[in-house]
Amino acid sequence: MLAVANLEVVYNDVVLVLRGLSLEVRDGQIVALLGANGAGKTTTLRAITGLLDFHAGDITKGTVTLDGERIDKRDPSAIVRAGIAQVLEGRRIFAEMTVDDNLRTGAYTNRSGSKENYDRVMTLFPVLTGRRKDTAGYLSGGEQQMLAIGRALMADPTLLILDEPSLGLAPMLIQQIRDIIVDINQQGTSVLLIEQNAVMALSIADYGYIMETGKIVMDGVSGKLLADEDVQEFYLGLHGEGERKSFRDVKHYKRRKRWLS
Amino acid sequence: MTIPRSTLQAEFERTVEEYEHLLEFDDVSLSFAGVTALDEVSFSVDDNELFAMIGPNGAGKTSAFNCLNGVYKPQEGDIRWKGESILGTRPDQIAELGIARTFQNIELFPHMTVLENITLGRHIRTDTPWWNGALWLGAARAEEMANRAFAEDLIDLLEIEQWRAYPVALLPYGIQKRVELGRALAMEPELLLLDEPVAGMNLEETEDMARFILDIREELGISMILVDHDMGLVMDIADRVMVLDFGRVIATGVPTEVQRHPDVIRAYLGAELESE
Amino acid sequence: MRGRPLLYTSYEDEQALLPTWTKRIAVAVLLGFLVILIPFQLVPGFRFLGEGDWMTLLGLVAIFAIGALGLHILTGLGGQVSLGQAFFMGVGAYTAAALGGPSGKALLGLGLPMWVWLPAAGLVAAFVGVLVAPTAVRVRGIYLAIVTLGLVFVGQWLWINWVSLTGGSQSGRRFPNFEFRLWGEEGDPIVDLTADSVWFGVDVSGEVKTYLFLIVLLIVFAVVAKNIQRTRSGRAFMAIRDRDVAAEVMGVAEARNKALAFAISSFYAGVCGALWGSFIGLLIPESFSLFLSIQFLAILLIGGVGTVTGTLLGATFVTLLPRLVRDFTELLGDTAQGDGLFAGIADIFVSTGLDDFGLISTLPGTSPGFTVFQFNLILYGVLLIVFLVFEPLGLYGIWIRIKNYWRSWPFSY
Amino acid sequence: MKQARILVVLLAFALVAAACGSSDDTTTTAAAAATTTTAAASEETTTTEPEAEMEIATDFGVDLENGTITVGLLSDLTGFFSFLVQGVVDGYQAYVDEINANGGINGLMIELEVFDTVYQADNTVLGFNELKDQVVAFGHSVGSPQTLGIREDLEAEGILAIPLTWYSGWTDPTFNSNLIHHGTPYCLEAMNILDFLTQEVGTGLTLALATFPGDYGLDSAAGVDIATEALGIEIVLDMRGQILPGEDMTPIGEAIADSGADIVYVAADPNFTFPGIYQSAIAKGMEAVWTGAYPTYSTGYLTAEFAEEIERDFYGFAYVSPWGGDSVGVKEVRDLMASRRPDLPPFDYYSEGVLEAKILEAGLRRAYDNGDMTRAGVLAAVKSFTELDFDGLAPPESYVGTPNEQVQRSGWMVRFSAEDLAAGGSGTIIVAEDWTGPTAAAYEFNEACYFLGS
Repeated sequence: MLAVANLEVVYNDVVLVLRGLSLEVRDGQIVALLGANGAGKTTTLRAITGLLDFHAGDITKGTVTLDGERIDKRDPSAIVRAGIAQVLEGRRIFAEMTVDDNLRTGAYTNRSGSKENYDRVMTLFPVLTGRRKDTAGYLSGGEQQMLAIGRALMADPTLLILDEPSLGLAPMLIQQIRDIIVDINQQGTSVLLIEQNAVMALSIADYGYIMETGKIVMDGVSGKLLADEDVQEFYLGLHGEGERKSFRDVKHYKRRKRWLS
Repeated sequence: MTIPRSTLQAEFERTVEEYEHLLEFDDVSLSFAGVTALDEVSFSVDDNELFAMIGPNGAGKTSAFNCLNGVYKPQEGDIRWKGESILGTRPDQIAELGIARTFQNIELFPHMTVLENITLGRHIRTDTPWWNGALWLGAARAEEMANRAFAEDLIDLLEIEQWRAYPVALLPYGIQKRVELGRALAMEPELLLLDEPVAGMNLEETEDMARFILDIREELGISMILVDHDMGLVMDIADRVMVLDFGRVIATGVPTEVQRHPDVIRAYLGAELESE
Repeated sequence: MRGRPLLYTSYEDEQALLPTWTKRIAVAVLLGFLVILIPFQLVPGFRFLGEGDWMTLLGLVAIFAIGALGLHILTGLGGQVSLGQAFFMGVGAYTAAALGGPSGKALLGLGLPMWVWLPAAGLVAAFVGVLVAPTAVRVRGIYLAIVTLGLVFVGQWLWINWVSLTGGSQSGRRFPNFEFRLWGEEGDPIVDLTADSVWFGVDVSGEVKTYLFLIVLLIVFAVVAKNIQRTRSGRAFMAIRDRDVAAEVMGVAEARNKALAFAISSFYAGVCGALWGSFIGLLIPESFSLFLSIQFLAILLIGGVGTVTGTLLGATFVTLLPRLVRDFTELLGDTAQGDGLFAGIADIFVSTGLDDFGLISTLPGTSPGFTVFQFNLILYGVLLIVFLVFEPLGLYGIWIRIKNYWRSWPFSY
Repeated sequence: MKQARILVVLLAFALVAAACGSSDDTTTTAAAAATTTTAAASEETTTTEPEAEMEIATDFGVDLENGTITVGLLSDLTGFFSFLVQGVVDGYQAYVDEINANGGINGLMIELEVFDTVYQADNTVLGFNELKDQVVAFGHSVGSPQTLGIREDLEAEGILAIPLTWYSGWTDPTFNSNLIHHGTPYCLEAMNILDFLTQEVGTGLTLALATFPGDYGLDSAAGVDIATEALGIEIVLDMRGQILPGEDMTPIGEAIADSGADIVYVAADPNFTFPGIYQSAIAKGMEAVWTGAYPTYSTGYLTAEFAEEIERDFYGFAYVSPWGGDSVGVKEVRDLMASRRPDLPPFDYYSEGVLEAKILEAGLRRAYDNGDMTRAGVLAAVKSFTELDFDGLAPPESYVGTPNEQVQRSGWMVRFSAEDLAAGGSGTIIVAEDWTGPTAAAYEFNEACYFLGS
């Protein structure tokens, strides 16, 4: 459904961030996009959702298509109407508004089905039911993340993009968020998951992309990535026989990644 | 006053004084408008110890840091630094005692360059008056050069040479985290508070950060309090771990003990990590 | 060739004010223009710059630049938005008048020499700044702007009512002249900066002497501002500006440094006020109005917040704008009167006669359209908005863009 | 910083709005329709060809080759007194055009360089510096502090300036080495007015006083002090120096009404401050004689909502003959404006511009005759007049002798009339021509009535 082809993005007419990036999300899939900070993951997201303008970025080459239609020239609200909803990094909920009001803003582009969507969100996140009238800023980090996802779901998207949903969350909450992503996917929404936590992401993704310095350096079904020696070493922290190596044993000089050669 | 250029190790040498613990939290309670953030929290940190604080979001870890920094003043209890109470001391004075910190959501000075940010860390270790700098007199000049040398050593240590002259707002997240560490180290602290130093980092970056933390401890002998959700990192490198939940201490001990503590598993770690 | 700017052999070289030869030469050339070529009318095609009225205008630029540098330290570096510049200028100006002015029939005036009243103007203003600072430290952002706005009104009230100091509303008083005396001696001063004379066989007019004096002062004040910016205190100011809590945790005492920024800034403003009074000769209390403060904020915003270069650019631009508009209007007027390709275009902008409609009137009152002054105000407001919306870094930002463009030329990125 | 930016944007909008708004104010006093007096070419000025053999010394502003004399005007076209200064400049320009059309000053054409000072001291200095090397004299300089700001520079450069203000200091030799006075100063004006009212209304009067700060208001107040003492008028309310432009005028008007005075003496400006004071006083039912310094009142009031009241209450004094006068001099002004500027309505202030132009013209002609058209020559020529006659446009002027000999004492007592306005006049009618009261006549004038900061 979503296809990004040969995308090139320049900031401020000077800084080239994406250098011919291509990726694809198929119907019903969870796709993970992994990569170091600064690799261009967030820029990719902005290019897809039309937010580049706010950051003085321009698409200089390539296309973004949703179900075969070009969306890279559309403005953000049109893209949301086309069925792509996103959860920004750092959650960005409206801290001064109540939980309910936050959710209502999410339904802005899709008022017709808002009742069903609201019920769906409440079923997915029972914890929010009890806090509907509370001011969002007072929710805990995990609850805020759930609210942010819930708000995106209010638009009833066909594709949900999540930017680092596990950031700064306790281990138990990460597990919860992961389960919810799987639930959402099973209800028929495709998911593009941008994550640092490769273990979590690859454990639920159907397909994965690994990104470095503005390009995809490796991609494949999750199983293939999980089995790759480099991915294991650089993204999963495994070595040898699938043992996690201790951080105490990290070496100063590491082996060069094979995909760079 | 001039600071001779020398290795970082020499800079960090200090006299040994008589005290039981480097830092002590003694029954500290803090609440905001009736909401309890810390409830009778007690712990201590010793010289050259790497102490970790973990717990669910909102358990009070950052509040404990803020009390320690003097940003918040606890309603009850006492905080002692080298045996002496530091309650009611201003944040900048506490910094001068030798307590440095990094922040959960990076608090670098966004419009200043990497060099300027790190050099700012030298603020408490320098004292030429402002007019000396304004007129660019010898003392100020010597101080600037010493600061620069010191900052460059840290830049070397943290491997951020190529970013030196960039305003930090333009840098990738992982690099910003390193700059923040550098800025704290420039203060020549005796105790370093690390608030989620690897949040939002991938494994590779986490490994780098782990290495820096271990190096700093090994080479500079700085005590540290680490807060993070990355259990792999915390359990691997901490000497002792304290677990907070709703502002209360539910367990303190060496990592292996804490990891198996049923309350900790229930409140924080969840089932999965237990089985691993 | 730009040389290789990143190859230095010592930190001292790199930390220098002008780290590259390109910059050194550029600044030397600029100084040569400012100090020799312009005042002595040696620039072909731009000889007019050395004439009396342009010397006056450029002198005014220097004075306003000093005041703007003060605001740069407080607002640009310290992040404390102040509308109080007019008030501190008033403090400085009237200190100068009281110390340096002749005692009139009912006016305070001690007749002290300039080396007393000029520094004193700065010091008294700085002292008042320190008195005000504790209040200012408690509030920030728009609230500080409002508190300092209050200062302007307090100042206006004080200046209007303290007639023995200020000469009173709509009357004003004369300020001491630019002249060097040792102490109270009668007769001609040692150096009179306002009278024509011959220096080393070269005719130097009073305007040129005043201008040179002001330029030298400006250079000193600019270098000091730059030094403050690049050393310990400047970093502390910027740190508080960017993130105050983090700065405190790093050991920067917020109250102390904010007060220091206030004091230094007020010193600059005080000197600026004293120079302005002396330069104009007579000022009325109404001169130190809110409009003056806004003008200084505009200088910062148009020039580019946070840089000394931007502040200087802004001061030049804002001070010269009215004159440029007038000259340009006259040029358009002449063009419209003549015939040729541009006459028609020029005629749209200016009105030259009774029934000729245009944007600006070349015969104020006779032909329709805005007067040059009105047009200036409009242009000023429009420029502020344009800069804030499209180029928050101001003129400095434009300069950086041009530089970066040529740096990577011919590649686009 | 962000909030500050928003603040500044708002302020900037305010500036723009203020600038746009003020452009409309300048015409508020222009009333009624243009007169239809037929243009009659003035035949008073005699045309003499420049004598080739005569040596004329020049330095700045006089170009014998191109036949031009450049004169600077430091005017207020956008500021506080712009409405009247605009009229002055119009009259000035019209008269200069007339001179030029009749052969100029012995063939030399006068060119006016008008600089808009916006009634600000610093702008006046900039204007002075910009124009000083282009002009032979300053044909006028608006505002007392503004003019004092350039006084020392005028002296240093040896240039003449005619101050467009009626401060008593201009007659005082401590102020006037390069300046000349014209018209009755504010303090003598006050004496004249109170003399006249004592005759007209009676004795045992009470007076309320409210003025601007500065020379205008305080010089007037000084004259009121002298006159009230001499005439036994009791000052029941003294608000001298308390009218501050931009502030709310209601309290002043109400205080005046509460004082119950018989005479209200005001020195303010007609557009921004006086209407507020007057309206709030009559709103409290006050009935009194309202009078005061010359540019406090405007014939524009005759079309305002308080037209009837002002017509009933107002007595004023004019230094120059108002539009409707009978003298040869003012008829000439009416003819001049009809022929040169038929687009403009009748207005009292053209006379002032013509008067200034006539003083300048006389000085230029004498300087030419002396063969010295340098700046110093023009200054010396003007300063040598012992009796300069204006055919009744204004009383004769003298620039030689003691202050008491030089000072101007007489003028026109005036009232407003809607009838006159409707009949094509300026709305000002003359009740006493060339009038000097006993107090004013007896006043020994040795120095300024009020000292402006120096």
